[in-house]
Amino acid sequence: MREGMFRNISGCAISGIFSKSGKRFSGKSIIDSIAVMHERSNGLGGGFAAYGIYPEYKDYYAFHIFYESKSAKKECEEFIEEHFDIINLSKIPTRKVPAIKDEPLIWRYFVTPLPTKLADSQLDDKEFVVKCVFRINTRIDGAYVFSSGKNMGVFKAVGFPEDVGRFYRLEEYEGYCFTAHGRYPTNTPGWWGGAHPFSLLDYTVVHNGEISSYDANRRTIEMYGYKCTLKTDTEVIAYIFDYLHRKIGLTLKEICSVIAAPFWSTIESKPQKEREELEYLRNAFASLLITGPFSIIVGFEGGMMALNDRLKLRSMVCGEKDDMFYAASEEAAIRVIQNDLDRIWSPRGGEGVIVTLEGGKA
Amino acid sequence: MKRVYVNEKWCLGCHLCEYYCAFASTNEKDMARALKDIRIHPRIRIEEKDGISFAVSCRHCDEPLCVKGCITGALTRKDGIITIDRNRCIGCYTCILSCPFGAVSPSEDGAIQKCELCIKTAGGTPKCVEGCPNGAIVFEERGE
Amino acid sequence: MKYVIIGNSAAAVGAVEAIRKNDREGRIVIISNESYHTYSRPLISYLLLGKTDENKMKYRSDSFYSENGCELMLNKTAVRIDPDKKTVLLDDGQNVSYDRLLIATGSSPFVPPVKGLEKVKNKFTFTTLDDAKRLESVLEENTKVLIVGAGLIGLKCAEGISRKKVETVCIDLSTRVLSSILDEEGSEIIKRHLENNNISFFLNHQIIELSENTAILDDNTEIPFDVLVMAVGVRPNISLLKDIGGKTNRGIVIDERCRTSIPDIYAAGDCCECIDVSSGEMRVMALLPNAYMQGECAGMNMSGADYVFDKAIPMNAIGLFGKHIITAGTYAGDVYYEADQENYKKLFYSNNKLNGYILIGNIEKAGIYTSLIRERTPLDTLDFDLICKVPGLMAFSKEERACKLGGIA
Amino acid sequence: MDLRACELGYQALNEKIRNTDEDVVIYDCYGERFIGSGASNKTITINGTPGNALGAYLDGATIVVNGNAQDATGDTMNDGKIIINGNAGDALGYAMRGGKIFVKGYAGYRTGIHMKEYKDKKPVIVVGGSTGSFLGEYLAGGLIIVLGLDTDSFPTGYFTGVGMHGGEIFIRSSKAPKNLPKQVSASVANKDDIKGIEDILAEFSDLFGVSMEEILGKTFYLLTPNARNPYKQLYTEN
Amino acid sequence: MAVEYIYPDYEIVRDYDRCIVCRVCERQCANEAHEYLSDKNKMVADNAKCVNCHRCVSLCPTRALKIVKSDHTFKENANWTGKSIKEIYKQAGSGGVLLSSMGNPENYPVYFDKILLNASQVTNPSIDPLREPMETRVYLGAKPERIERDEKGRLINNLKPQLKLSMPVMFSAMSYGSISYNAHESLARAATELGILYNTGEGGLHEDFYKYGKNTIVQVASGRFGVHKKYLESSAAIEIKMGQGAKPGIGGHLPGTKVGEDISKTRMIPVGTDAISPAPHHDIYSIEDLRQLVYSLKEATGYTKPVIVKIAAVHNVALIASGIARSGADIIAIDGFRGGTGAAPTRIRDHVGIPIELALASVDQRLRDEGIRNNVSIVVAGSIRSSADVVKAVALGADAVYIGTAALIALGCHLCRSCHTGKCNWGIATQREDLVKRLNPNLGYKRLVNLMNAWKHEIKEMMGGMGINSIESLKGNRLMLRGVGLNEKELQILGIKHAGE
Repeated sequence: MREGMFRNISGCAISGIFSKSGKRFSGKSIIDSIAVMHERSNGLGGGFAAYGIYPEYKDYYAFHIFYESKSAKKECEEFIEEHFDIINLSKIPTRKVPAIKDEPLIWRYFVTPLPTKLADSQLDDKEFVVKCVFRINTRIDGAYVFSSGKNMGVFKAVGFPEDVGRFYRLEEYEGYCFTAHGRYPTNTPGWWGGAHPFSLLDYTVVHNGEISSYDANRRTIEMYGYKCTLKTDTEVIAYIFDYLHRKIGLTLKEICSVIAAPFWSTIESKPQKEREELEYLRNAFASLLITGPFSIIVGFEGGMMALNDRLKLRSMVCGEKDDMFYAASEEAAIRVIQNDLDRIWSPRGGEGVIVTLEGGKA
Repeated sequence: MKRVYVNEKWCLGCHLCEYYCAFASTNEKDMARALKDIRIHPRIRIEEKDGISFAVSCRHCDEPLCVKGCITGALTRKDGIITIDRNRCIGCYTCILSCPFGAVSPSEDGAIQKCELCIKTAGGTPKCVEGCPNGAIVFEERGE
Repeated sequence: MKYVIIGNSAAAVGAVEAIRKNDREGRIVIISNESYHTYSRPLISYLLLGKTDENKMKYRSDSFYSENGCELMLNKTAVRIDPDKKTVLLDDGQNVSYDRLLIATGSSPFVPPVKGLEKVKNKFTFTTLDDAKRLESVLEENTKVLIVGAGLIGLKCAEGISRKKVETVCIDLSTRVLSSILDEEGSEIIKRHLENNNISFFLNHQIIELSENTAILDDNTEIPFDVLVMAVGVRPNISLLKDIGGKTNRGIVIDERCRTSIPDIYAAGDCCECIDVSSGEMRVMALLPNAYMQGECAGMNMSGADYVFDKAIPMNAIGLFGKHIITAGTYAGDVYYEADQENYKKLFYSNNKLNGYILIGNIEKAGIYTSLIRERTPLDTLDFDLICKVPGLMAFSKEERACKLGGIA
Repeated sequence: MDLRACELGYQALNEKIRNTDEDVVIYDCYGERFIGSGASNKTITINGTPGNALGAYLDGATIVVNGNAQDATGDTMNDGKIIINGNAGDALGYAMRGGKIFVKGYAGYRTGIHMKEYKDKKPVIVVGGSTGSFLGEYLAGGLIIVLGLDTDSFPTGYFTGVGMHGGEIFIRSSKAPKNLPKQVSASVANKDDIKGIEDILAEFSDLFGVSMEEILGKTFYLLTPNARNPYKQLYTEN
Repeated sequence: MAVEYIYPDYEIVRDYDRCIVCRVCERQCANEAHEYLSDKNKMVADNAKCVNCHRCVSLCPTRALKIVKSDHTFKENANWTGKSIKEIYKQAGSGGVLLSSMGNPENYPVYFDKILLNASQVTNPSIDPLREPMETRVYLGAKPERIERDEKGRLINNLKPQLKLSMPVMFSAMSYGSISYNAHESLARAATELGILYNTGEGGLHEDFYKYGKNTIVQVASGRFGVHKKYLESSAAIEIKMGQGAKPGIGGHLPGTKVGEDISKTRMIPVGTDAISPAPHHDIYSIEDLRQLVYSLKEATGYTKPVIVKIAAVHNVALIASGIARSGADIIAIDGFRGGTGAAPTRIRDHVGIPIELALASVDQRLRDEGIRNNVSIVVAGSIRSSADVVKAVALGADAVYIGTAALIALGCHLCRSCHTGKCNWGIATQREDLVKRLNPNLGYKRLVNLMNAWKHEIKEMMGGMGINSIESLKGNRLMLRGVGLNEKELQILGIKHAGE
């Protein structure tokens, strides 16, 4: 059995670093940070999301794809060529690390939709990309797109996260935001695609915890064209973000009020305007409420958000130093890269901490 | 002061209150044993006619004519409850003459009997109230 | 405040209990010409019958006087009131001062002057405990007892002494027994019942002469006897008030607040007369319930409250050899009648009001009739046909029942 | 207030009608539904073809249609008047409880189905022309008059009065009704019967300019149910 | 006298050692099964009159009575059961359509009983419902497909009218007429106290109950009884009844004998006339006609109330539901074939329709497949017997459930299935004044409130066990369900895995 054939549940460690000024820094810090939380992983998955790492290709979608076989690669590339203009393609550089085994073929493509195909589809380009990613992931056996945003990339594998970081030579990348995940799946043989972050377009989610509302959320989000191929909580959360943010147009703060909606009793204690808004959001998107323990760090173009479930059943610490923002499962994971913090705090359950590039979007 | 109140709207005329009342004044634990082959003399009595029924028992009046008229001092009112000292009652029936509700009746042994809110037996909620299947008899505090 | 009560029976007790509702501090002095703790006079026949004893006859508990802070002066007779000085002179020369005075002197047996009465050794009246004790002491099996008077006192006496297996003869000037409370048919039922219980009657007769052991009637019948009981009737003890010019009639005249015509002097009980609401006439109603309620009314007003008792009616509950009679009110107006072997019922009504009733045998729920009289309930507000047949709350309107049973005002 | 139906669409149109106390005249009506739904105290005049469920739950208002009405006119109407200077579609006056409906021409299937009366409320439908089948189906009360002014044959379709257990149906025809259900009996209306509906007929006559002589120029058959509880014998307790 | 073919089903067993001849049984039996023999000072019973409603048993103060099934039997025959034989006798004797009450008693699979619930262990904490917040509030109604913002960018409330429930349970449609005034009052008061809703059924609304309007669903059925503007306005929602689980495809019939003064008023028909609800709405012969009725009701009430469309669970229920979801209805109520509190022809009751679990699963999935699940809320009914059934129904995809029979049982119904006789000894399914008063709504509503509070607590405990603290997260969460003893096809329709998977 493989990831996606059954529902996978796991415990985890997460970490994220964000430079509000947009100053780019090396991926080494995030490896150091996640490595501190070694105990929270079991070597069955680790991964990173890095934003701002492809400035020279920032207008192109960067597809990171695992192939299990050459034939899969061939079939997939045919599909990509049919729908996209490929500006650049290459193997993703890795280095041999003894702990990382059985690696698939890992390729990277910088693409832009073929104008004719895009026009025919009557979709906007993002939706077009999403549709194509789902096509590949559901229809082409042995091919799996695990990153599809612009000027960002996901790097993940089966292994401890620090090994995964070294494997992908992450210290050689520079970006304004990194997130990381160390995985502790309870019962899976582990599959590369199953590691976090989970992403769609530029939305990435690293997630610690297990959600009880999984099937309620899954069956709802699938109604809107998402295919939950991996049967992981994280995948569902990523799709919910994409749906509510990109498709419905809710702000991130509003999204927090949907997925980690306050309790009705809390809502009723708010001033009228706020109460009405919260009531509306909770009622209108009732089936996207996420319950059960979770802490997540969501990365997206120009921003990052850290969020706990509404009961705060998982740990989460945030820190700030000058223009830098940090979030992690444990304080130590922040201290190890920046001991001298201006501020450190634990956000309340259900209150998303959102940081964005100064003057940037999101 | 908790009292027994009766609402004829809910009285079914089932007469269970009478049986529970009669049972309460016996020392038996089992009603079948207590009341088998016995003609009961309950202190609460159903009046019924043409589909209307209701139970009548002592109202424990604030100005009790039965107590005031009692020639022996056997009837007394204490803490709002009118009780009968059967030892002193000689069965003259002046109380029956006096009670405007017809809630006092002769007993088998010649003394009179009346509802004493079960304070001499089980105490607590009177048994007629507990035995009423439809909430037609209640034991509660009401504004005077 | 100092309260003085002359008398120690139901009216006195009613007054004490009422005074203490309003005044826990004031002195209460009770003057009694008997030597007993307050006791219930009607019980003397039951004492003879063995249904009660001297201890159980106490009208109130032993602690009654101490609990209510009463100073009890036994074996003292009040002989004169000085309404100006507000004092009461006792037979021992003592003067007792009062702020408020209650006359509750009750009544005394009336003994008519009969030729030869002085020759009779064993002669008794029957209203006090001492009367009963003395009478009992002379009775033996087969003692011949002649009771003069077939009213309540005489007949209760006859019942009381029956335990001693005496031979009882009862004579009365009237043609009927219990003539003051029963009609002809009712009297006849009771007379037959008493005769079945070995009481002989000479009605419509009077004694013209007595010797020590024989009475000669107006038709010259000679009736031998061992013991003579004079139970012709009672007279209200009104002299204390009458002597000082207070308004009296057959009894002391009181208003609905039990005031006499003299300030600060109240009267209650058998010594009084007041309005009978069933007839609207002034009347002496020597009945224990009335005595208590008048005493209570007097006590309330003496201790500062404004309290009215205007619901006095004649009424009687009496049992004779297992047969019960309950009567009330005035026997005037139209009649509802019902009778069978055991039971007899008559209701008297006029002008939309129930005036009176007689029940013999089945007396259940009689109080419902009594209340119709007392409250002067308009009969068209209830199902009169039904209530005649079956006394009950069923005859009242639903609303009326709701307030009676549901405590809904 | 004048309204152009086709410009507004039915929701906006009906909202305007709901929110005014004035009488309303509607022009260019092309199938806008629910006109006058639940309305009381106003007159709504419609020029064109109103859509289905015209005057549903009508509660006292008057609706005049200059043209034909479609289906389900006067559904569950409680009070008021609907005057149709043309034809009406199917299920006219379904479950109607009060008020009057006058149709100058033809009325469709199931006219007056399940009409019922209650206390002072007695619904009336007068159809000038003929009707489709199932006239007065389940009729539980009220009055239906079919004048058949447009035909010499019997002016209703098949299955007239099936399930009828109350009310009256008058059918003006020179031919006697046939194949009525068991529980419905038909008789030639006598003078008193006609007198009872004279006012209604006069109102029809005034509204549509048909003379009383013409209306009364043919026999009326009166259909009534002979039992109010026709199905009592149908069941066996189990 | 004709031959009596049928031996009574039940026997009244009296323990004469315990019978004190209080005659309560005699006074309380509307079927007059008990009789007092004054010459013998003894109670006797006529078994043939007993419907096994337990009124006498429940009120007997000395527990001297019990009702047992008669062991009198026909020759054993697995094919021709006693029941079949007796029914033939009845019909041969009367020529009548067999009429029964109270839901399908036959032995069809109850899928709720073959579905098990999940609980969290270690990886995901179960939640303690006693101390931690646990939310059961539900809003019923269509959810918006998109958001709207005002010129300042603030969200505009573009929700259609919603029903707010404190828990996902409502009292289902039972008309005044089929049940008593006191039963209705009990339901209305309980719904009000609980913050849920009750449903008038097609019996109109008694003016005494207008005050409970915020918690009232009024029904519009084919007979349109009692439907008028004030009725529609005195409600929180309007339900169009297309069908009901007890008798799919069959109309209703309240015999004239039950149409007394009060019922006549609420149904708005003369006293004593039959109230016949035809099987179909005669203005609805297709889905677009339904849309017409939905919108005519919305028009009549100014778009202020959600419209519910209630259908019986039948073979192509998913397709029908999809149509309803596109008809403008805000809520779909689906009534399974085990449901029903009223009278229904026996054959229809026992043989028409499908189980609600399968209907729900397929409707929910179908609406999701079509992407229109959020256009409507789904309420299911048809023998919801416990809080576990509620939780399973919600996990299968229901927004809420309707309970009818369970509510009546709470009020004292003993499921004797004799409602159609009008002699309900418990004062529920009767209009006889002396029987109606046996249900004191002051007690009745409290029993309903108790039942619902108990269920609510159990629902919270089950949710807590699953690590879910809000009912939204349970809805459609089929991973919380596992089947036992179900075949592949059943699992597939239910959309659940087998236990152990």
